[in-house]
Amino acid sequence: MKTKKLINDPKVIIEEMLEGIVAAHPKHVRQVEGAPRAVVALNGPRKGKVGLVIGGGSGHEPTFVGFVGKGLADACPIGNVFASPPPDPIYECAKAASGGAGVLFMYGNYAGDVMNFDMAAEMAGMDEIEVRTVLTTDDIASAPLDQKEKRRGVAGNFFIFKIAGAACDTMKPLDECERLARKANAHTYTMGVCLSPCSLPQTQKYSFELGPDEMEIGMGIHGEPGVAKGPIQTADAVTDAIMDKILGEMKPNKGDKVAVLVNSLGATPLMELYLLNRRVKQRLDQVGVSIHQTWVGNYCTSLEMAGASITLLHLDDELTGLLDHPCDCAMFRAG
Amino acid sequence: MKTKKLINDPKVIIEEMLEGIVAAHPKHVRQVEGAPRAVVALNGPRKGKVGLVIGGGSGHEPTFVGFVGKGLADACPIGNVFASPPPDPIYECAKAASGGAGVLFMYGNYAGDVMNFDMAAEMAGMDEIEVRTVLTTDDIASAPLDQKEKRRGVAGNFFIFKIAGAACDTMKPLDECERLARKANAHTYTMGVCLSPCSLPQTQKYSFELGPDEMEIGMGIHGEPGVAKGPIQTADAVTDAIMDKILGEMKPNKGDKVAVLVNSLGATPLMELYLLNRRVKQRLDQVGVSIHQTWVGNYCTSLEMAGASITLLHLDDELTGLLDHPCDCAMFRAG
Amino acid sequence: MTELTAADLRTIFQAIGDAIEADKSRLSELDGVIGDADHGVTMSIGFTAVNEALAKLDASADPTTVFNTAAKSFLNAVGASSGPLYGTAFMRAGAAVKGKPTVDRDALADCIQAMAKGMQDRGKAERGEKTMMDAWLPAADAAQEAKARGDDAVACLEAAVAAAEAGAEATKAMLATKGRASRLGERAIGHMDPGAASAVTILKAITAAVRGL
Amino acid sequence: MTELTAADLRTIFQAIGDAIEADKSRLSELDGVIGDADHGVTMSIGFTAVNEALAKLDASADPTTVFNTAAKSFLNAVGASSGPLYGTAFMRAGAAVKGKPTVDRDALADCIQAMAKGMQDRGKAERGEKTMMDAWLPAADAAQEAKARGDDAVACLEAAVAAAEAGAEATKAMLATKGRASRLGERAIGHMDPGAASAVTILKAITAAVRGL
Ligand SMILES: Nc1ncnc2c1ncn2[C@@H]1O[C@H](COP(=O)(O)OP(=O)(O)O)[C@@H](O)[C@H]1O
Ligand SMILES: Nc1ncnc2c1ncn2[C@@H]1O[C@H](COP(=O)(O)OP(=O)(O)O)[C@@H](O)[C@H]1O
Ligand SMILES: [Mg+2]
Ligand SMILES: [Mg+2]
Ligand SMILES: [Mg+2]
Ligand SMILES: [Mg+2]
Repeated sequence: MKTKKLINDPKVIIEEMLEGIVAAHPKHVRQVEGAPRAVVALNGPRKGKVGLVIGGGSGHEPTFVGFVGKGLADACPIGNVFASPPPDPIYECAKAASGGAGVLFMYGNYAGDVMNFDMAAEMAGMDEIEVRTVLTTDDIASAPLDQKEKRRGVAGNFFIFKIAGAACDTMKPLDECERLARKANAHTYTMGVCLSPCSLPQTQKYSFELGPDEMEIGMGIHGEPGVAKGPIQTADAVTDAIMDKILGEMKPNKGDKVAVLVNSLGATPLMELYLLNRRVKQRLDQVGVSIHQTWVGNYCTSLEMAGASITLLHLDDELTGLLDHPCDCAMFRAG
Repeated sequence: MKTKKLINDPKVIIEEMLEGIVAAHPKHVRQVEGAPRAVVALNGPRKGKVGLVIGGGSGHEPTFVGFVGKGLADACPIGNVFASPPPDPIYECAKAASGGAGVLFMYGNYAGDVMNFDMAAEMAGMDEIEVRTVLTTDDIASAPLDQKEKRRGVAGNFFIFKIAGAACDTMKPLDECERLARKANAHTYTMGVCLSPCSLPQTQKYSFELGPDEMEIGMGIHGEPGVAKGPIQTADAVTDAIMDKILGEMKPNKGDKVAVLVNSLGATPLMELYLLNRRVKQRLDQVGVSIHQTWVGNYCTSLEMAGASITLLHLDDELTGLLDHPCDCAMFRAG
Repeated sequence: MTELTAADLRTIFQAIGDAIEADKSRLSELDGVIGDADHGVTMSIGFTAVNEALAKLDASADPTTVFNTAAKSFLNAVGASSGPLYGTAFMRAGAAVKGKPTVDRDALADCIQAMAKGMQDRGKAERGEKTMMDAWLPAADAAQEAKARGDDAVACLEAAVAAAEAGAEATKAMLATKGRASRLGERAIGHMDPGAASAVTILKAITAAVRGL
Repeated sequence: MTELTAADLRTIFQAIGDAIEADKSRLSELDGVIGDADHGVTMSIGFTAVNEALAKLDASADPTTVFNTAAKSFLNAVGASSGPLYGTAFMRAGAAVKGKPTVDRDALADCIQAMAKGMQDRGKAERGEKTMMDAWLPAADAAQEAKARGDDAVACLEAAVAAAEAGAEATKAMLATKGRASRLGERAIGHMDPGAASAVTILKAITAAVRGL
């Protein structure tokens, strides 16, 4: 049985999606002439500003391309579904984002992305564009704490990119932008669960199997298996399991502040997300942690996967200021 | 087989959802003391302003409650899943929204909503609050043109409420607000398709059946059957079918302007919505109609239903000004 | 049974609640075919609220108070289409027995008629529009006819049930012109209206309860 | 076959493309179990692009140009993990036959070794990490050994295929430490690495094509 999708020829799905994106957001983004897979902010890049290039595979919309715009990312190379973009569009993005003050590459920590972005960084280096790379590794379910550098980047990207984008937009030098991006990543904790699988436009088959009463805990955002399969639990139990793990690592003090992201992996509706958020708030109240701001919705998806993730950003004054910095992107606005 | 949901006890799902909403958006909304099913904008209602009350069943989030905030709706009574709210919370909303200049009730044209809102309007009338009612009827698939008043209100609510909210926020008198709300409704055209059904938290069973290769054309946003079942078509063919119908009724002139909403019914991801939007733009280009602004995403959902709708708002200068008026709501911002 | 006390009315509401609970999947499924699949859920929420409210009611409450309490609690728990319809129905039943300490045979038939009339005033549906009126209106008429014939309370109710059943059955053949199904055109044909189906369930539950008193 | 011309190389790439096309569902399914279910899709996109680019190439293009064209078109069509790995592999194969008008038996074995070496330089994976290296490294060694033994081209390739098959089979028992599957721990055990599986498909296609020349 084929999964149901509103698509045309899957061979050109990314090109068609980009056409639709530019048609919808012509005041925010454009495609680089001759390099349609490189999407650039109309009001982003400028002289003396560190350029921020974020990117990765398609299928996670609004991540990554939706976060291109003034105050957040300057450019975004577009990969195939769940596949890192190749070096060429990344390199085009580096050039488009460069304002002479260096360029920051930020993306989730996946083998394919690392190889392609590194090749592009080498190409940019030959043009005398100084590139620094910060990998996002917020998925605390994807490797133990002592192997933090092996973790995947997932929905927490949203906070980490937002902070880095604000650092760049406020004209901080490259060293400082890199430091803040790394700090944001170190302060961001995500974990998710999956209830039912997604399918690729090219296969129209479910990417993996889950039993009728099963959920997958610690699911990756590409359908990679998580930590374990188990029976479906209540919203509260799921939230508790995630919050236990996050708070256990974050170790907040009473009076600390966080930002919260309750994210749908695609098919899980807002009603369920708000149930999770209710319990997140209760748990934070219990430990005396206050919430600076909360986002709830589809921020980092896996096509039509059902499930959700919870992200906490452990704030201090520096990060709070940057989080509050306004941005105006194709699919997201703040401040 | 039970459908999979991240929920607790379905008996209290609305109460828990509201707790999660207020926890997430404490700067935008609050619940009326003693009437938790009445949600009010913190910065909305004020003296001399016509109050806007929108509402309906739950399960369509961000419609309705997400559109409560400065510049849009002042208050929103919350119904059970797919069920009109009862008169009491509607009446509480009318009181909370009232600034002495009258109150506008706006909601989708469904038998249940009409009965409950009418009962509440009578109650408000006894308090000397003048209530006017404007039903939304944008679903052009739900009745023929000559029975326009029988049509359902669906995703086009978003545009209609937005215009009405701007009219109220700019302190227009009740007559004028009502006129503009009716005009917005008359200028709004929606049609949708459904690929797979939703399920209620209380039943956890699919609400209706669709064959493995079937889609439902003209689907209602509560799982009500549409115009016809048929084999799944490509994104372009679906868009063409919808655009043919919309343009056939709207009859735009060359040079006219529209606003576009490409809406997911829940599970359909942004990638697919942007494919639809691509074709919408092509079709509008062909007839020389320009796009003032486009929204793409989850605006009026049916829990986890897969499918999408397309809405066009036929603009003139008056409507454009109101559409551009800023608003800052729990789940939506503009301007 | 000779006369129904307020306590008997509570027993009857409990019996309705139990019957709806047992029938709710079927009712939601019927609604799924031509509506939004929640009718069983809604009726269950409604009668659960009714019985919770009645349980809190003072033992001395009279029949009118029982009906009014049922009306308010049903309406406020439910909303939807059913809320105003049954809310109004129970309110009118309460008015029909106003001042009476018990409900006798005649009053019972009049209650049913008042309910049907209240629903019709509220929803403005005529017979033949494929709604719960297609069960309630014939049921009310049948109860009145039985009353005029001199039948006892149970026989009046049995007549009402039979008429409601026939009415509900007849909705299968109808096009809908009120409610959600009204946009379906020909596609509604062949399917029973869920509101008419639940009307039968309610009337049957009342009959069985009265028979057992 | 004595020496492979540039035209022969194109035939071989076509054969690889056909084989991947036939195998792509299985490859995506293997990737679904321990990765993101796109490996077949990705390889298919890659070789389709390669063969489209080669079709546009001047008839006089030499083997290095064929390999370089394949490298660039694969990489740019694909990205992902496979893009840089196979892109680098083909680039190194091109370098290995630089200046040669044809590819002889020795050069063929050296090409395979250069490819494996290029992949390893790019991906930094060692044997035993449950990646395509577990097929390509043994295959390259086996081809070299066969060459040293004096085997002909087809026999060299057959040795490479046998080694790759054994290597791919061995990935089932491995924990993954590189790539998406590296976060799976014990759960990856029992499943073949999709990249190792596609390596076997590619080597088999090359062998069959060369045999048929
Ligand atoms: N105007 C009306 N008059 C009488 N009954 C109606 C009317 N509109 C709808 N109904 C009844 O309501 C039933 C549906 O009730 P329910 O599912 O609880 O509400 P909703 O339609 O709001 O989901 C229909 O089957 C029909 O019998
Ligand atoms: N560092 C690496 N070195 C060699 N091969 C690798 C490496 N990382 C991943 N792979 C291979 O890539 C395969 C997956 O490729 P593919 O599915 O096309 O890319 P992606 O992982 O980006 O989805 C894995 O099965 C593995 O064999
Ligand atoms: Mg991939
Ligand atoms: Mg309903
Ligand atoms: Mg219903
Ligand atoms: Mg893969």
